[in-house]
Amino acid sequence: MSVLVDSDTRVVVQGITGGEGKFHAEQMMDYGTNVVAGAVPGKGGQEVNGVPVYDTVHEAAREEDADASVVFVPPAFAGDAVFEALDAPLDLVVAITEGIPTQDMAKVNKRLSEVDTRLIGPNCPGIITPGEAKLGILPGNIFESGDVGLVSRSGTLTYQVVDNLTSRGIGQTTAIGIGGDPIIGTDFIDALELFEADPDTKAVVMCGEIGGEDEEEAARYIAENMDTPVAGFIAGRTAPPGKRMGHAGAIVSGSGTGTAESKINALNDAGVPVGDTPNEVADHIEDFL
Amino acid sequence: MSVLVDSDTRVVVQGITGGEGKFHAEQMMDYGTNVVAGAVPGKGGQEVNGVPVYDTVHEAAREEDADASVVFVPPAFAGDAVFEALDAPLDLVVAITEGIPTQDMAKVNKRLSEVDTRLIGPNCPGIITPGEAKLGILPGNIFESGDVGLVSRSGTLTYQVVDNLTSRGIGQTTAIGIGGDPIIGTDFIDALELFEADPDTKAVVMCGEIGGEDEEEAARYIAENMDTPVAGFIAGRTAPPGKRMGHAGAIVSGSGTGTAESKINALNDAGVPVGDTPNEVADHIEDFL
Amino acid sequence: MRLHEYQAKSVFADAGIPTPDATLASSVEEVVEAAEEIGYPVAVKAQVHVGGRGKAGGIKLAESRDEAEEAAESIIGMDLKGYHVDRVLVEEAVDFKNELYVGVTMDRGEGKPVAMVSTKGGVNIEEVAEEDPDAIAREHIDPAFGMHPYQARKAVYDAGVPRELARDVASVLQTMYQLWDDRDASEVEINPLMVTEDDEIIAADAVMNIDDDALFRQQELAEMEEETFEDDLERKAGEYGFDYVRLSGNVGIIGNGAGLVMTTLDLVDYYGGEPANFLDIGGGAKAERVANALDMVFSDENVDAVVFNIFGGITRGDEVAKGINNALEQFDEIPKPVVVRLAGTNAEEGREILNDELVTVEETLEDAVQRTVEYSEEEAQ
Amino acid sequence: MRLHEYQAKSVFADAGIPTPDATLASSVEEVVEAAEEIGYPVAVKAQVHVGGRGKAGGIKLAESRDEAEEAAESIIGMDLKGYHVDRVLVEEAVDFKNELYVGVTMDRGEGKPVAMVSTKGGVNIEEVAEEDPDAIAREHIDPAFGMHPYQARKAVYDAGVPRELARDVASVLQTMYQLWDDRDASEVEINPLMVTEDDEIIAADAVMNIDDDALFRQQELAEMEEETFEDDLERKAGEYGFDYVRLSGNVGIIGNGAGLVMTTLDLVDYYGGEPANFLDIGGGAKAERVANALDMVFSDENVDAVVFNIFGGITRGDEVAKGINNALEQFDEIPKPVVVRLAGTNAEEGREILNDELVTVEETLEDAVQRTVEYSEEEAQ
Repeated sequence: MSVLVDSDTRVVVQGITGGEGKFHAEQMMDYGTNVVAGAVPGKGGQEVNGVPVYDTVHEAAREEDADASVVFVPPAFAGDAVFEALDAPLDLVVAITEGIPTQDMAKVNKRLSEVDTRLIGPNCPGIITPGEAKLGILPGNIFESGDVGLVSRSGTLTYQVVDNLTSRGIGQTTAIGIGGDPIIGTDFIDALELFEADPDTKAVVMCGEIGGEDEEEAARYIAENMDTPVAGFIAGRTAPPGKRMGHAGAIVSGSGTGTAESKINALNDAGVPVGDTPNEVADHIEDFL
Repeated sequence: MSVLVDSDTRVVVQGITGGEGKFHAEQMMDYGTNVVAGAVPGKGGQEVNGVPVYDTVHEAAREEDADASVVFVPPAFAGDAVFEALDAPLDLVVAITEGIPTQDMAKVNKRLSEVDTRLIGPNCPGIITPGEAKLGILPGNIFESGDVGLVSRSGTLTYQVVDNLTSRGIGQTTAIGIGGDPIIGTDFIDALELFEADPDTKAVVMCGEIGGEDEEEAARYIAENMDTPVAGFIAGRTAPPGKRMGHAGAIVSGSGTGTAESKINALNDAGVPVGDTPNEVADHIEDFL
Repeated sequence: MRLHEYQAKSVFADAGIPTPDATLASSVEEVVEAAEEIGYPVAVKAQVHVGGRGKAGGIKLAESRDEAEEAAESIIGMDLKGYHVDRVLVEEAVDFKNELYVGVTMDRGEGKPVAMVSTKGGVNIEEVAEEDPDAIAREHIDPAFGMHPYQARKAVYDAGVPRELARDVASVLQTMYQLWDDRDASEVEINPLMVTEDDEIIAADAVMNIDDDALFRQQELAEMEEETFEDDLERKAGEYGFDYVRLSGNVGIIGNGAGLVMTTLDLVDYYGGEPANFLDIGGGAKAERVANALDMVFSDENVDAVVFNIFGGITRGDEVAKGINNALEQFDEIPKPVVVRLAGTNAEEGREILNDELVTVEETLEDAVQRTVEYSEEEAQ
Repeated sequence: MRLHEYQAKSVFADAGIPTPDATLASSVEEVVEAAEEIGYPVAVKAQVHVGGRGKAGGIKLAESRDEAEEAAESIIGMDLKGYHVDRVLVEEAVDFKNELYVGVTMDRGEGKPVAMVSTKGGVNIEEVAEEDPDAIAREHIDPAFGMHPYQARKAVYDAGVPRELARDVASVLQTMYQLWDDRDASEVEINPLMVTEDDEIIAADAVMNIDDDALFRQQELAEMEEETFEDDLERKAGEYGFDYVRLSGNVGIIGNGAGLVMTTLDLVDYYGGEPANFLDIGGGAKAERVANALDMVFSDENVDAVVFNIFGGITRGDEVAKGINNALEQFDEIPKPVVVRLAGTNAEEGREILNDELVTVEETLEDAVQRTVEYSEEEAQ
């Protein structure tokens, strides 16, 4: 089993006629994802990889009975694209785009509180249920179907950890890249809640990083609500305060909030072992299974 | 019994230091309304009629445990005053102010969908539960406690109808002036729902007027949901299309929507007798009781 | 407040919406001069607040200097549905292959603005709405967020606007919403939005109505208001601060509160009379307002009798009675019979004060209206 | 992007927020001239992006021409926490009885902006937040509606701002939110907002940070960016379009993806090395980007060894390998040892291509980092 996506998920690719959109639509389809439509204003009536393109997400959703979308739209227009998907409405929107202005995301965040749609991202690699479907840019070949749920703020770090798992024969139920921006849709707690409710997920990896207090809050959530064991990893132990480490959200503020130390302590206090290396995370998961 | 307000309702008067606010605060208190505070920015610490004034509604609500407010704030600032009361949050806000820009009210309307607070008005005479409390500018002396609920888009027309009732010895549970603007908080259906749920309300008077389609929708609601008998009155039978008859909301559009005829027909179809004169409305109510 | 076509077009043009070349003119000479400058064909369009100007002869096409002169002569100075035409807009006549409709208005039922697009432009959109509602794409706007760009696109695609025009029409719609929002409009509309052979779009007409209640913060637009075009009595009402609507009958009606005044009108009709006006003096009226109200209805030549119906809430009956006495005592002879009905706060005191040599006093609304209708019938004879 | 104080003040002043008389100066003569013009006392303030300028000697008060000269001489050209001071703001020194704090920033946890007011201005607000959190009034803003006027008032009253100042401070806060919103700011702050003896308020300092991701639509502000003030290597990273942070160690680090690069840094530290930098080449990197990245770390004199850690998702291992080979083949001698670790998409193909005369190839992240740390220790000796 899995959370959020599987081979039945009917996916619209927003921005399917762009370079990235086209490439990844093909990759997703190759992986088995049920891509049913593209949506690009002004390109309605075209086809990309045999998939029909519509001018609006509403039309794509209506005509193709889609329930999810993946957003590959340039940052200046991506906030609007997410609004369009939320209002279509779809059940799930995965925003890959990096560099959406924060104030655009604050407005999206407000709308999210008004609708039932779930947003993953932005600035994220997407979500994958190995062997069923991937919505995003994750390299399908490193994943394997199995018992471990994974949630991460980072893209390639996720691949690293997954590689450490898969190479030991530990597969995944679903892996969710929640993204590295300060304001995101699905957060750790949302993802952990899904995994806790999924009977097939026997253990969870949570990859955090410096910045914000989401990991601390997740730790509290785990302590209070989770039976499924969780192992953690926190990137950015050596990051100096005030410097943004790539991700817009990965910054230790001047006042000292958002440090790796605070997050690791919180997780440890919640009974979550935190690996010093990605490989150690796999050790902990192996112990759980 | 009554709906929405009674002698326990703890009322803040917004704009209590202005001419109208001060006058009506006194009138309300004379009637027995439990006015516990005033709120006027910059006037905190003063007293009006022995009532303490606070700079913000939040403070007034917190310090005096208020649950309702009446807004006597000039139209340019009244939208903001309503937002303040909604966010305090209070349970009930009664906006008397006439002439609030429609776009301000559209924004208020949006916020109303997000909160549990009930707004009555704007551009309304307020609400009264005879013998208990009045929030607004209605002349208390014409009302009498009794069995009839009343809801009306108009002020003085309400008094006319009440006078016709009271002079026959027919008293009222609660009378609600919902206001004459195109965008209002509590509408006919909201008020009818309250009266239907109130065991002491044995009959209801609904005074509508030209403009919009609220009366038609109310008629459908009555037909489908109400056991309590309703008698109606519709003002503006002789109004020509395209002319605003005083109230911002009282206008028959060029396309012919909002006519008195359409409303009267809808009410008749729903089994609601509509009086040709206010006195005939009282006749119908007398028949019900 | 309704802007004239030429005013609305200038607001739209300043916001970047394409509009035809045009010049405002108020004499035949000016029209010809403008037409020569713009080049033929031109349209000569009466600038009055009247719907259906074209059918009523207020819009004429001119292919030549002679025709321009002719058009100007027939339109300037004409009476268009009761409005005197002082000025015309002389405008480049645009060759078009298609006419669209775009507009933004307030949807009362939803309590939010709605943007509308249709490929059936150039005709009365309300007729389209009735006969073929699906021909109009509607998009409701959340007023807190404003119009998302995708909503403009969606409305345009839903309406079936050809794909090659979609971007431009969506951009016009977005601009119109922005104007609607920034300028406190109650309605903005371009009908028709013409599509030329070259797939250019251009606003051939323009409607912009501003929320009167918001004029205090729309100074620039408020200054565009042109009193000269209004009915004299309605202008006077504006000066006095009354809600006033002129009607065609002979029974003058004064009251406090819109609903009660409307009801009084309805009762006049019910008892066989014909209302001459709607006049709401509002709440808490003092003596001066009462006198002004009487002045208003007395100034209306059509009025044969007046009913003065006050239900006191904030308004005190004795104050009103004093005001009526004072106002009427200044006349050697009361110009038209006045029937007064006072109820509510201090009504009895008021009735006692009223000088019944000057006015007829009645206790109930029904009696007051009936008596006034009788007077009006007597006077009319 | 962070605006300099003088830039932020000019933006604030244009929006109507009172700021002191001030002139930008870049020489001692200009400082003296400005000071004479403004009148003593003046403050001479270094214009560099450094917190705690005052304590570090970057702000000096001058009561006379001599003192102004002295201040200018000591500040202009000084090194302030690593930044060279080219310019100073010469500013009227305001007499004050009180210092307030006002600011707007993004509350990540809530995902919405928060306005803050405190009567404890003039000190580091983060210290106030820790020691006396109740001294800061916070008001969250719904970004769809923007700041309601009542929210500005509420924040001001909640903070305990004296009633006679409340209206002015609320107005400044409202303006600051508007700027925050209109200009895509991530932070706006006035600390201190001085209160004079006459109860006038004036912005004695000004902070305005703009969201880099929104600079594309903030052209006017983007043009204020002054490259000259930045670290040379960080400027180069900007030109190359890398996410780059310079650190104090000697192990150069290149990787793809922020989380993975951070993890590589952490592992360098874990194995006893010291990271020299954070360098994320991003997704889908092609040969040129790889060469640019190597150029970056080779240009850093502190770097003794380099680890190149790529986990291919979009990025293909063979592309990266080719890029590394090409870049290194141009050197007669490789300037510093490079350890490469490739994983993910086409990693095996990549490893096969890599020229192991130029680089050391490792299969696992742990091995690659350990090897690099060893090299760095050897080289450092």
